[in-house]
Amino acid sequence: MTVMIDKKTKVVVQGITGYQGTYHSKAMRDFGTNVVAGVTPGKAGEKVNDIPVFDTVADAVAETGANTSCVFVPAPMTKDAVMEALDAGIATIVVVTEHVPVHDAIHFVAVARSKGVALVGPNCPGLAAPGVGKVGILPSKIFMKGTVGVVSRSGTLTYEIVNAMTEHGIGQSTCVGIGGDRVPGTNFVDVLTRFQKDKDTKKIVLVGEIGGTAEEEAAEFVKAHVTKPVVAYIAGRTAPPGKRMGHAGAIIARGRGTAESKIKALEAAGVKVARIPTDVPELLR
Amino acid sequence: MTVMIDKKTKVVVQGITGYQGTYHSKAMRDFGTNVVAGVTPGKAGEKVNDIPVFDTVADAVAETGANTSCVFVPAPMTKDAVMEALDAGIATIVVVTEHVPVHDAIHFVAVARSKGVALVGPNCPGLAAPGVGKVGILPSKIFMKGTVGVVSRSGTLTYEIVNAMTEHGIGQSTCVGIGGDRVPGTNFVDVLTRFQKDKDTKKIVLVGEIGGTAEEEAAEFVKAHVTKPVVAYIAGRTAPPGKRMGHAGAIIARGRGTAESKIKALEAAGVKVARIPTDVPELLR
Amino acid sequence: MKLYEYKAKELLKKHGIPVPDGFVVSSPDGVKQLPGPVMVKAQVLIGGRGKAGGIKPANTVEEARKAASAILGLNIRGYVTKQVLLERRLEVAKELYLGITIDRSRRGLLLMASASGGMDIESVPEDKILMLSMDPLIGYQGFVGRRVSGFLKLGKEQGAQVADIVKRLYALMISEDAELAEINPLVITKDGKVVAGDAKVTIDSDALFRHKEYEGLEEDLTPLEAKAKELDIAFVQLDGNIGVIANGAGLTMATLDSLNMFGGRAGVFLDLGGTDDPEKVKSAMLLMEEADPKVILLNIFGGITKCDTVAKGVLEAIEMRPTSAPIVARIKGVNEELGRDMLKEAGMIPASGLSEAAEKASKESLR
Amino acid sequence: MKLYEYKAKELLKKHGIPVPDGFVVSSPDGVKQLPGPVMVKAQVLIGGRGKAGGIKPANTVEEARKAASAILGLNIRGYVTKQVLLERRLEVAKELYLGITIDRSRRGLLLMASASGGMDIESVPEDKILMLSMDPLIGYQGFVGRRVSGFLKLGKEQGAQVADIVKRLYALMISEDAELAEINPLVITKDGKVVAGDAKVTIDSDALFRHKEYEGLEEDLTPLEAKAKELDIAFVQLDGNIGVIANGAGLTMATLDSLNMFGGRAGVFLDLGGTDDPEKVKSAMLLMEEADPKVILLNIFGGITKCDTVAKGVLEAIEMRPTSAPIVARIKGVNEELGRDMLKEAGMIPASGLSEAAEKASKESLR
Repeated sequence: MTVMIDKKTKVVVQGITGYQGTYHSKAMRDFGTNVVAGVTPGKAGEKVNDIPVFDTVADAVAETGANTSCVFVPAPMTKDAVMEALDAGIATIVVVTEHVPVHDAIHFVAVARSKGVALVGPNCPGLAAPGVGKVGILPSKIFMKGTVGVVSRSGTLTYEIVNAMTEHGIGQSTCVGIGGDRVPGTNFVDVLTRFQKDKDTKKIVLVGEIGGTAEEEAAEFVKAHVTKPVVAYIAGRTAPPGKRMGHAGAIIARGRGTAESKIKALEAAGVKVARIPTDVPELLR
Repeated sequence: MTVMIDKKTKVVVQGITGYQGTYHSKAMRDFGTNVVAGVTPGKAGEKVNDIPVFDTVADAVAETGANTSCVFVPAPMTKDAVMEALDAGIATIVVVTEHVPVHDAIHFVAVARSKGVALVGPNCPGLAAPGVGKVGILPSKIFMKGTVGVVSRSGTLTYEIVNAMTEHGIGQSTCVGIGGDRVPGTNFVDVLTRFQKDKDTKKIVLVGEIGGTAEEEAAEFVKAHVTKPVVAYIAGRTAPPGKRMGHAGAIIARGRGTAESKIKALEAAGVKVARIPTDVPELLR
Repeated sequence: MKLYEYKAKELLKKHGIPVPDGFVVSSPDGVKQLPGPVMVKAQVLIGGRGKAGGIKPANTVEEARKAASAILGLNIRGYVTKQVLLERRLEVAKELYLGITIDRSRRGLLLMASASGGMDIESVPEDKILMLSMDPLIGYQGFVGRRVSGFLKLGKEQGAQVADIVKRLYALMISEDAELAEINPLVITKDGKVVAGDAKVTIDSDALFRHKEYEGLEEDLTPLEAKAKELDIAFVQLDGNIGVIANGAGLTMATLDSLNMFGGRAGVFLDLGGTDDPEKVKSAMLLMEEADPKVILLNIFGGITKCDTVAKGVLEAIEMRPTSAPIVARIKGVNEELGRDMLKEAGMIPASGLSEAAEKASKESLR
Repeated sequence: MKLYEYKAKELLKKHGIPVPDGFVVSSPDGVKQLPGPVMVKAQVLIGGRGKAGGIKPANTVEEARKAASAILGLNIRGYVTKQVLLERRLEVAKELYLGITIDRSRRGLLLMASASGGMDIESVPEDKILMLSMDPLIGYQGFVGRRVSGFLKLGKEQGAQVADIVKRLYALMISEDAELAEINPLVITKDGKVVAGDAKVTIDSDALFRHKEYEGLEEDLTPLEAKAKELDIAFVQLDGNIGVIANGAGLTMATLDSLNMFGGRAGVFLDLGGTDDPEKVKSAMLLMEEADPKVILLNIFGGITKCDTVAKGVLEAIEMRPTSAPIVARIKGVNEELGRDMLKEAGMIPASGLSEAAEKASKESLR
C-alpha cells in the first residue's frame, strides 16, 4: 500500500506544454506513473511525449478518466487551474508551482478540504512511491523501494535525506514533499495520519524547519496517535532569527517556532531527532 | 429513531427575543424539545421563558452544549446568523426566516453542505418528531407519534396533510418541512435518504408542488434507492402556468416542472399519488 | 423584479459588457438625434415583441419618430408600451445565447450557452446547449470562460471576448442580486465585436433592501395587483368565478385542486404566505371583495393564531365592505369551534375540512 | 513587502478606517502648515522608533521643522530615516490592539484583538488576547465584529466602530493581498472616536503581479540585497566568515547546521530556491564573490540539470570575477563525477556529501 498514489492513479498534467510540464510528464512516466493526459488551453489535439493534450481538465477527465492532477502552470494562473481540477472532480492534486499568492492558496486549499480532495502544495516537490509512481518533480534516481514513509516541508533537503537513506540501503514506502508555503494543502498531521494507517509503512521520517508551529502540532499528533517509530530532522538549528512580522508573529508564536521548541516537542513525543541530515539513516536502524 | 432530531438535540434559538423566537421557543419546549439557549446580540444575561440569552452562538455553545439552531432573525441578517452557527460548530440548523436573498442562501447552503451540517430551509416550518421534539414552527397539536415519515416543500399544506393523517389515526415518525425556496439546504433526496435508513420510519409521505424539478429528482431517487412505500401529493395540478423567467426557465425545464411531469415520474417510480390532500391517509392504508 | 430591456442593458454596461449605443424615450418628441441606423424597441416585460409589431428599424430621426409613435401605446399581450428604446442597429454575423440563472437542483448558479442563439433557443436540442453548474465555493474562475468559448467553438479573439462577458455577467449576478441574467442574442457583429443584442435581468426582490437604487422602479401592475403587492399577498387572476383566499402557496394550490375535483373554478386567488395573521386575513378579504367573485372561499390553516381572532377580522372586513357573494369559510387551528360559530352566525357557510369547503364552494359557484 | 507607516495608513484610509490627519515629508522645508498639534514620526521599517528618538511631538510649524530635522537622517537600528510622517496628535483614552495575519495552522486568516494595546502587546497574557481563526469559506460576517467588540467589552457606540474597522481590515487583507494588517494601538480618543494610531501592513510579494500600484515602492536594501532580490535569490547577512550558496531554504539551513557541527560559521548565505538552474548558480557565485567571504561553500542538490552544466557555470563565474577564497563545492545529481572532476581541475575542493563538504569548508575557514 502507498499513500495518496497507487496503481489506479491516472495523472493529468496541467501546463504540460511548458518546459517543466514537458520534462516532468516524461520523468513521471519513466518512474512508472500512468500519465494519461495534459492540459493547456488552446492546445487541444496536440501531443507531448505521446500524451494527449486537452483544452480543459473536464475534457481530460471525460476522455481519459484522470483522477490525479499535477499542476505546473505559472503562479498567477494557479488558482484558476486548481479550481478547474476541483470542479472536474479530480481526487488528488499536486501543486508544484511556487510563488502562489497566499490568499489564492487559502481559497483553493479551503475548497479542496471541503470536498475531501487531497491537495499537496503549493510550492512542493510532490510525492513519490518507489515501484508505484510519482506525481511531481522529485528526482527519480534517489529512491529505493522500502518501508519508511518520508514527509517533508523542504524540497532539496528531502532529496538530500532520501538520498542518504537510499545510500544506506533504507528504502521508502512513500515520500510526500508537502512544501514550505505558509498555507499547505497537506500538512504533517495529514500525512502522519495516512502513514500511521498505511500497512506498508513501518517507520516514518519527518523533515521540518524553523518557523510556524507545524512541527509542534506534528509532535502532539505523534504523541497521541502514532505508534510507528518516527525520526525527525529540523533544519535551522543554527539559523539566525528571521525579521519579525509586526507583533502578530510574536503573539501567535509565544516562544514556539524555534528549532529548540520543535526539537523539544518532538523528543517529548518519543521522536528521535537528528542533528544533521546525514544522521537520519543511522537513527532509522 | 428519528431523523435530524433526537433526545440529544439541544436547541439554541437565534433571535429568541423577537416575537416569533419568544413564542416558538416556548412551543418547542412544550413539545418536549430541550431548548437550552437563545441568542440576541446585546442581550446577554437576559432570560426568555427561563432560557438564558447569549450575545453570540459561540458563547451559547460553550455554556450550554447546544448542537442545533433554530433561526428566526430577520432576512437581512439571516446569512450572518447562519454563518455564525456554522462557525460555532452547530450540527443541525433550521432556518425559519422567509424572504432570504437567494444569493445569501446559495452561499450559506454551500458552506453548510461542505461541512456536513444539516441545514433545513430557509423559509421552512422546520422539523417535528412526535414524542421527541420539534425545531421550528410546525403546530404541535396536529402531530401523533407513529411510523410515517413526512417530507414537504410546503408549509401550511404540510399541516393540512399531517392533520388529516392524525385524524385518521396515522402517526408520524418525523415530519420535515424543507421549505419552498429555490435553494433549499435540505431537499427531498436528502430526507428520503434519511427516511430510507431510519428504522422507525415504515412509510413515507412526500408533499410537492409545481415548479422546479425536485419532485422528478425525488422520483428517480425513489426508483433507485427507496424500498419503503411512498405516497405523494403534488399541489398545483390545476394551477395556471406561471409567468416565465426568460428563456432560461424553459431551457432548464424542457417540459419538466409541471404537475403532470411530476406525477408521471412519481408513478413510474411506484409512488401512489393522491389527487387531493385529503386522499393521502387512504393511500397510506 | 423583472427589469425592462433598457434597464437591463444599463446594468450590463455598468459591468463592462458591450451593448449597442442607444437611449430610451416615452414620446416621439424625445428623439432628437440618432447614433446611426437604429432599431426602435418596445419596452415591455413580455416576450414576442417582434411579432406583435413592437420592434421596427429606422434610419432617420423622422423614421424613428414615426416608429416610436407607432409602438408607444401598443398593447403587447396585455402590456401597454410606455417607453421605447432606440438602439444602434447591429450588423449581425452570428447570434449566440448566454444566460445565468439559479440552479435549484445543484443549489448554485447555472450557466447556459449556445451557438444557436436568438428567438428559437427554446427548441434548440439539449446537446447544442452547454449547461454548467457553477460551484458556489469556486465561483467564477478563468476555466469557466474557457469552457464556454471552447463549447461555442469560437476563435481566439471572439473566444476571449465571450469569456470576459461570462465573467462580467457572473459578477453582475452576484453584486446586483440577480436571479436571472440572460443575453439573447449575444451578437457577433460583422466586424468581430461581441455585443448584447437583447437582455433580460431579474432582480431578487428579497434582496431589494440592499439595492436602494431599484426603489421606485416602475412595474406594470393592475390596481389590485399593486395593492396586493403592497400587502405582501400573492395575487393571481384566473378565469373561473370563485375567489380563493388561503395561506401558503402549497395550500392555495391544493385548494384550487380540490375545487377542481368538485367542478368549481377559481377566478382569482390570494395567497397570504405562511401566515394566519388576522390583520392580513382581513386585508385579503377587503381586496377579494373588490375583485367581486361569485363565491368566496376562505381556507386558513392556523399556526399560532386563534381562529376566533381570525374570524373577527373577517367579520370586520364584511362590515366595512359588504358583499353579496356567498362566503365558504374554513379556519383550522386553536378555538376552531368558536371561530366557526362566529362565522355561521354572520351568515357564512362554515366547513371543517378542505374537501368539504371545496365541495360547498363549488356547489355555490355552479348555482 | 512591508509598507511604511504612512503608506499603510493610506491603505487604511482607502478602506474607510479612520486615521489621524497627516502628511509625509522628506525635508523639514516640506512642513508648511499643521493640522493641529502633531507627532513627528520616523518612517522606517523597524520597531522601537520611540526609544530611538524617532518620534517627537510638535505644536507649531517651527517646532515641527525642528523635530523633522532631528529625525530625518536618524539611524534607527541600522535603518536610516528618509521620511517623517507628521500626524495630528490623538487624545488617547484607551489603546486597543487589532491585527489580522495568516493562520498557518488553520490555513486561513487569524484575527487578533486585545483591550491591552500598545507597545507591550507581546507580553500581554494569552487570555487577554482574542484569537479568532477565520474560516475562508465563511469570510467576514457580522458575528465576527460582534465577537471582537464583545471580547473588548466596549459599549454600543465604540463596539460598533470597532466592528466596522474589523470588517474593513478584513476587506483590506483580501483586496490588497496583505499577509499582515495590524493596528497597534487602535486608539479610542477622549471624544469617543476609534482611530488607528499606528499601522503595519505587509503585502504578499507573490501577489504583486496584480498590484501594479506598489511597483517602484522604495525598499531599504543594501546594494547586494537589491541585486539578490532582482535575481530572486534569498540573501542573508550573518556574522561568520563562510559564504554559503545552496538551493532550497531547508537545504541551506541544513548546510549551516552542518557547518556548525564542524565549528564553521556562515557569514552570508544565498538560497537559490528549489532550482539548480546553471545561470542562477553562476549569478549567485558572482554575487558571492562581491560579498568577499573567507571560504565559499557551494552545496547544490540537482534535480533535473546536469552537474557538468552547473560546474561550467561556476567556472565561468570564477573566470569573470576571480576570487582568492577557497571554494568547497558539492554538486549532487546527473553526471556527478564529470562535474566534480571539472571543479577539481579548476582548483576547487570537491566533496561528495553534505557532511564532507561542511567539514572541509569549516576546516578552511578556521585556517
